[in-house]
Amino acid sequence: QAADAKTSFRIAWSIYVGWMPWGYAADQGIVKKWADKYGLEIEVVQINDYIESINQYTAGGFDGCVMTNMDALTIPAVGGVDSTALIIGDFSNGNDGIVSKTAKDVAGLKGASVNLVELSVSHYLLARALEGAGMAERDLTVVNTSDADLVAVFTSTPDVEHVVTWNPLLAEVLAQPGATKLFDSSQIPGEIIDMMVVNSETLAANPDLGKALTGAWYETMALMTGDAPAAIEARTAMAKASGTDLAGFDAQLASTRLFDQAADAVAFTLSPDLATTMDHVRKFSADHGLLQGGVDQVGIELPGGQQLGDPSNLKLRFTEAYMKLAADGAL
Amino acid sequence: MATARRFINRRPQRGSGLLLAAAPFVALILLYLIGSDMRLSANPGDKLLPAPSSFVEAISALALQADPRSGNYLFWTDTAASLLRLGLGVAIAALLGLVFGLAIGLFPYAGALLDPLMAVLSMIPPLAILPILFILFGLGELAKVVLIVIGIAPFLIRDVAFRARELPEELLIKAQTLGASSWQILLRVAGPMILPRLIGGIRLALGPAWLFLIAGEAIAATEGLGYRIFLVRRFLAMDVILPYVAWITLLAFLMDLALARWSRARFAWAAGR
Amino acid sequence: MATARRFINRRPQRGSGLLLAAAPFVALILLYLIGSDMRLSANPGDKLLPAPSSFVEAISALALQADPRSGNYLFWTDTAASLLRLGLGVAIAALLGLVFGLAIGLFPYAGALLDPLMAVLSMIPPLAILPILFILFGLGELAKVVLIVIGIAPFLIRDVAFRARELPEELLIKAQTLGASSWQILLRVAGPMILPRLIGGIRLALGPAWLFLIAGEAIAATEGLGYRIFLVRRFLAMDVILPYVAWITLLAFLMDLALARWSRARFAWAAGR
Amino acid sequence: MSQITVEQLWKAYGDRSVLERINLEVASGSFVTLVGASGCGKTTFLRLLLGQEAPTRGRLLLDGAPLPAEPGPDRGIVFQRYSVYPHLSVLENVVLGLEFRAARWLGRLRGPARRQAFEAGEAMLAQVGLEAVRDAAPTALSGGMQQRLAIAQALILKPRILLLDEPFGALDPGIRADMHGLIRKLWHETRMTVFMVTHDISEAFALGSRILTFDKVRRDPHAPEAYGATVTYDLQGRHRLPLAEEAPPCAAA
Amino acid sequence: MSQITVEQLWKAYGDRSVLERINLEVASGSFVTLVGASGCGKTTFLRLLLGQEAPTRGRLLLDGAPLPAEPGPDRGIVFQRYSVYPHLSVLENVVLGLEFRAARWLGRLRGPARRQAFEAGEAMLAQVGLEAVRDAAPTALSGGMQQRLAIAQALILKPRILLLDEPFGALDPGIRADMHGLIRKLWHETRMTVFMVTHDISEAFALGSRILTFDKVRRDPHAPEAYGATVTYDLQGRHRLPLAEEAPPCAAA
Ligand SMILES: Nc1ncnc2c1ncn2[C@@H]1O[C@H](COP(=O)(O)OP(=O)(O)OP(=O)(O)O)[C@@H](O)[C@H]1O
Ligand SMILES: Nc1ncnc2c1ncn2[C@@H]1O[C@H](COP(=O)(O)OP(=O)(O)OP(=O)(O)O)[C@@H](O)[C@H]1O
Ligand SMILES: [Mg+2]
Ligand SMILES: [Mg+2]
Repeated sequence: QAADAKTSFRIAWSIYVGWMPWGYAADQGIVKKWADKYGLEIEVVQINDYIESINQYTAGGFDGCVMTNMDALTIPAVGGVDSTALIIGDFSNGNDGIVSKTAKDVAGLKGASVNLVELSVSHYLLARALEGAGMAERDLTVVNTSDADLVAVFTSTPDVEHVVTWNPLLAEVLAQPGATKLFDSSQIPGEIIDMMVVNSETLAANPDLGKALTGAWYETMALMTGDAPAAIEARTAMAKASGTDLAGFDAQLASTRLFDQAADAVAFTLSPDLATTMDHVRKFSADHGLLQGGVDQVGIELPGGQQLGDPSNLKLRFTEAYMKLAADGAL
Repeated sequence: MATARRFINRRPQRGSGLLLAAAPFVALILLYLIGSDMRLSANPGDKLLPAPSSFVEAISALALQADPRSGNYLFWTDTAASLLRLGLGVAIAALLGLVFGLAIGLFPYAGALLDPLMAVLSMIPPLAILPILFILFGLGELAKVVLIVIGIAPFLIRDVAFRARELPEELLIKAQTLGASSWQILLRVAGPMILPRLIGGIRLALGPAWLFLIAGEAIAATEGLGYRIFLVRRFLAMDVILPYVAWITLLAFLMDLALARWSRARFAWAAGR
Repeated sequence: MATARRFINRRPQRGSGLLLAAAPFVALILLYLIGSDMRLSANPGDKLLPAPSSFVEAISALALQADPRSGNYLFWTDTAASLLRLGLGVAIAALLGLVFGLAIGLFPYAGALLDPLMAVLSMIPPLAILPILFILFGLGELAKVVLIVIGIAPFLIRDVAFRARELPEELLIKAQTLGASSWQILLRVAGPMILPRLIGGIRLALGPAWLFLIAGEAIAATEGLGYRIFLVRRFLAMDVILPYVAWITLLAFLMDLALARWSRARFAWAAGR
Repeated sequence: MSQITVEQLWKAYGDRSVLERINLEVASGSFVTLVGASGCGKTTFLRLLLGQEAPTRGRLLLDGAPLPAEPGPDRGIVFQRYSVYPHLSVLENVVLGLEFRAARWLGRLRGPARRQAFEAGEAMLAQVGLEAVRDAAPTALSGGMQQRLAIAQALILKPRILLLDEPFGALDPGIRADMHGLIRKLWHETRMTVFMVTHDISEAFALGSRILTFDKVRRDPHAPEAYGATVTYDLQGRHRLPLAEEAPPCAAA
Repeated sequence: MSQITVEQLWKAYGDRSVLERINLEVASGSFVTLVGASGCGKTTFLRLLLGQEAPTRGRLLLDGAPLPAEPGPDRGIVFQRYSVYPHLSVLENVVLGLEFRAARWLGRLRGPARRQAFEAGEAMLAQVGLEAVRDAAPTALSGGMQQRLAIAQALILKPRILLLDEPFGALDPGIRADMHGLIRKLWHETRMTVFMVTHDISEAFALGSRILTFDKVRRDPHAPEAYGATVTYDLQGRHRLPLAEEAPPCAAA
């Protein structure tokens, strides 16, 4: 395999509350420390545009990339790149939400236009919210809107009344007088998962890459949580880098279930709920043409050998192995 | 005798000229096919350089089958939506170009008032002020049309103004000796004489117009060629993106050709210029 | 006597001309101040039209205080990064324009080979192929420079080719009677004579070049004027966006002016054309 | 009816004097030809008569009243080139002046007024021998035909003064002779005052009832631009002098 | 040394015959002037001599061998306009031919070779009276000076044949006389063969040792383009005929 005997790797990340630790870990030399420990070189690259970072990963430009569980399925896995969710960093617990200027509940969206990034987790969140309210997507109009402009259009354009978005944009949107949150991801806990995904072949050939990344991640987790001055300083730096302040960042963290303990992440990965979630996700993807071969087009492997979809086309794998090493202090 | 002639004096024959013209295209296609084959044999799921058959499939799915969600034939609704926006934007910009350009170029007072403003406006990158546009014009069709107008109108205005100043002074003087008022000169002399140049300006502006259309559609839309490209970019669907790019290129090419033809037929007198 | 003259014949005096030129700018500033005041008095937290003092604060924070994270003065590192990319992209495109444009315009064989290709390439909207570019050229500096090159080189090539064909045939014939080879004609006659036109073409291409720079930086960068605008756009930080837009406009304006001046000084012989 | 008086006329562009101390009385109905070396200010003099430029000093009077300060239908003009509108047909070119006069807002006539104007235009075209090409585009005409059209266009409003700036300079010798016949015929018929600039001395003498030569009389070798030209010879027509040899050129060759 | 033979020369563009059945022997060192109405093919004839166009039928021989099929340093040319390079100084314009000859790759000389070439250039400039403006830009020169420069530029390579296409057509009468003196002097000195097109009959007779008039002898009223022009008169110099009156113009006015 081409992935053999590599010692230098490139990892991409983009700005989001659950991924800011990667930037901090790179800036502080934590990644370098762990890479050195395993005799590797790891370059951590920040990319403005989230989708572009995943596309680059899918095209082979990076060995690993941060993304959500849904995007991991619909972009690299569908694109034939066998990917492994190395670290489950967090799940959105209110970080994604539906906000409206006029409607009071999800049912009030009937017939309206909703602005969101189409085919993203926002779209998924809306679909799940509608399902809960006994509606379907055809009951309203989805307007694809770039995430960079959602805040601007919601706060300033009268014809944009309802948006679905994520933090920190969600906080900006909610700060608008008269804005109501109709639904958020805390009502579907554990379904929008943020993770570090690496190429399965690369990982198989270089397990040390997984160890180094996992080690760096949990060291950063330990550093940034709590009220110690070092933790405050770390979170302040992350806040600044994502364009907000400590209070804003902490507010975002509050609506994120960050697995700062590796053991919690292992438990989450092993729970049977993960299979249910992925089933929801793949059904949504198939409904929206992202899995053109049907729900079963891509095989998903879960810990403990459970599989969803086509077993001969396993492209997305969840594993607790590396997080477990961290939990056991074996790195 | 012809063998030793300078390269600058050597012209290809008709047939070999056509062959030469086709060569780079054939080379590009071959290059693509080889690249695609290489990537696909390494990873059959690869989406970056799909096989030609995938293009056919993807486009026939969009063009010949109704979308189950909306019941539309997406390829055609995308095309219609984009062409409408483009047409409106270009038409409005052309009108502004004609009116303001003529005024600035012909009337020294109008020039003194608006020339520096236009010079500055034409330097503002429209993409940087997108948020302001949305705020002023909303997120609907209007904003997309306005983006095109803002993107190309300053150029057209300045181009027309420049050309109006280039009109042979003799013809303007002569009109005055024929008793024409400023308004009549505008209407019957400068206006008609500038039209072929306006068409030329529009042809130059079509490229940027497409650019702004795509940028506008990338930001907020429910249909359109640019919308589709940026939407399917989410899952790297090059089997849709590449045919769409080819289609846009073809449309742009046909528009350019049509304008050139029409201008030559309608303004035959301006041909030699 | 001057009272009844046609509008077309009336010219503002020097002083009133300056006043006229300033008027639209003053009007725009006033309009902004009023709008800003109205919105701020309704909602003091409004970010859309910040008070002028906010601009000063935001920009002095970026320009005069080092960023604690990187130790850089962001405003200046942004400017330097963008100018470097722009300069590289434009320089490469200009070189391509000169080399390929001259070849196409001067040598019938080169024209037959490349002219149709360029016509088609120039019609492809570069924004539509952004995803392809990033994948081909990565997300580093290269991709951003390439985007600028791809965006403006076809225009420059075609412009130079067109102008090369417009060179007075007599001068090319005369060079041949002076014993010049094709290569010598290129080097000493056509090349130097096309340079001022190339500068003119670059001036026209600067607008699109800024556009592509900003589009490229919006997607993948860690610094740059376009990057900053798109980063803070998420938070509607107009107090940063508007001064950045003004700064970009000023830079573009100065570049245009510098090129015009330089061209006039260096190529005085081409002034009358 | 159209007597021109020039009093102490002086024209300078900035520091550069072009014309100085010109005094003239031109009787109504004269055919004045203007000759002189290149750069001597002949065109400038015509522009002053036209009202396109204002004198720096001195006055220009038409029948005792100051000349209007901008071009108008009382003074027609024909230039060496660019005298006809390429976007209009031959007939439309001729009719243009009538349309400007009658249709203040649209500049375009309709109905019977239009028919009448176009009939007048055809009559005018017949006079200059262009009736056969009335629907052609001017760009399809030869140089001589274009100049005939330009003259017809200028004459349709019956201007009191006709200004011609080297009108035949770009034409072939043979065609030029035809044009001489035509312009003389029209001048005889209309009795307007004609000013015509030419480089061709024999043309000046063949046509002019009065010939004016322009030249500098004062020269400062250290400041060649300090002084302007003035009228050096004022001759009656049909009277020949080898002027070209006598008058040195104004501009350095 | 540079004898030109024209045998049954025939030139057509598509269906349009421009020149037909031209047969000529021109002795080395002749000064041939070509006259004829506009559109009669004079320029076309020069282009054939230059090698810029190929004959449709017939042959052109230089000292018995076929003329090279493209322009080269054996045949110099001066056009009515656009004959000098605006981006080079006056001296650089003259030296250009020497640089092309000696510096195959750079087209630019260095060191002593350069000094030598520039000295030759200055000598050439002195011959045409331009030594005072050697460092000026050609755009700053008057029309007459530009034509002198163009001639100097063409002569520096000592071409065996010099072709002139209405070289003085755009000049003032006074300056034109100067140029006649100059060209006659240079012709006397170099003894090259000169072909000069002119519209001015007196110029043709004043300068030419041989005068050729071009005109159509065959005309088909239904297909005016069917026949081309040929040499209708072949006269020795210093012999005058009122040619302009006799030969009707080829192109309709
Ligand atoms: N607008 C102007 N500003 C400055 N100088 C001018 C202007 N118009 C003309 N001149 C100068 O005035 C002088 C006379 O010019 P004019 O065109 O009247 O000469 P002319 O006798 O018509 O020459 P020609 O025979 O070449 O047409 C010239 O030296 C010219 O450079
Ligand atoms: N490349 C060409 N293709 C077609 N027709 C041409 C071409 N070159 C010249 N002609 C035609 O050949 C005829 C002769 O042209 P040419 O320029 O030789 O005339 P000329 O005698 O030099 O006229 P002038 O005195 O106006 O310069 C003209 O009718 C012209 O239209
Ligand atoms: Mg003049
Ligand atoms: Mg000719």
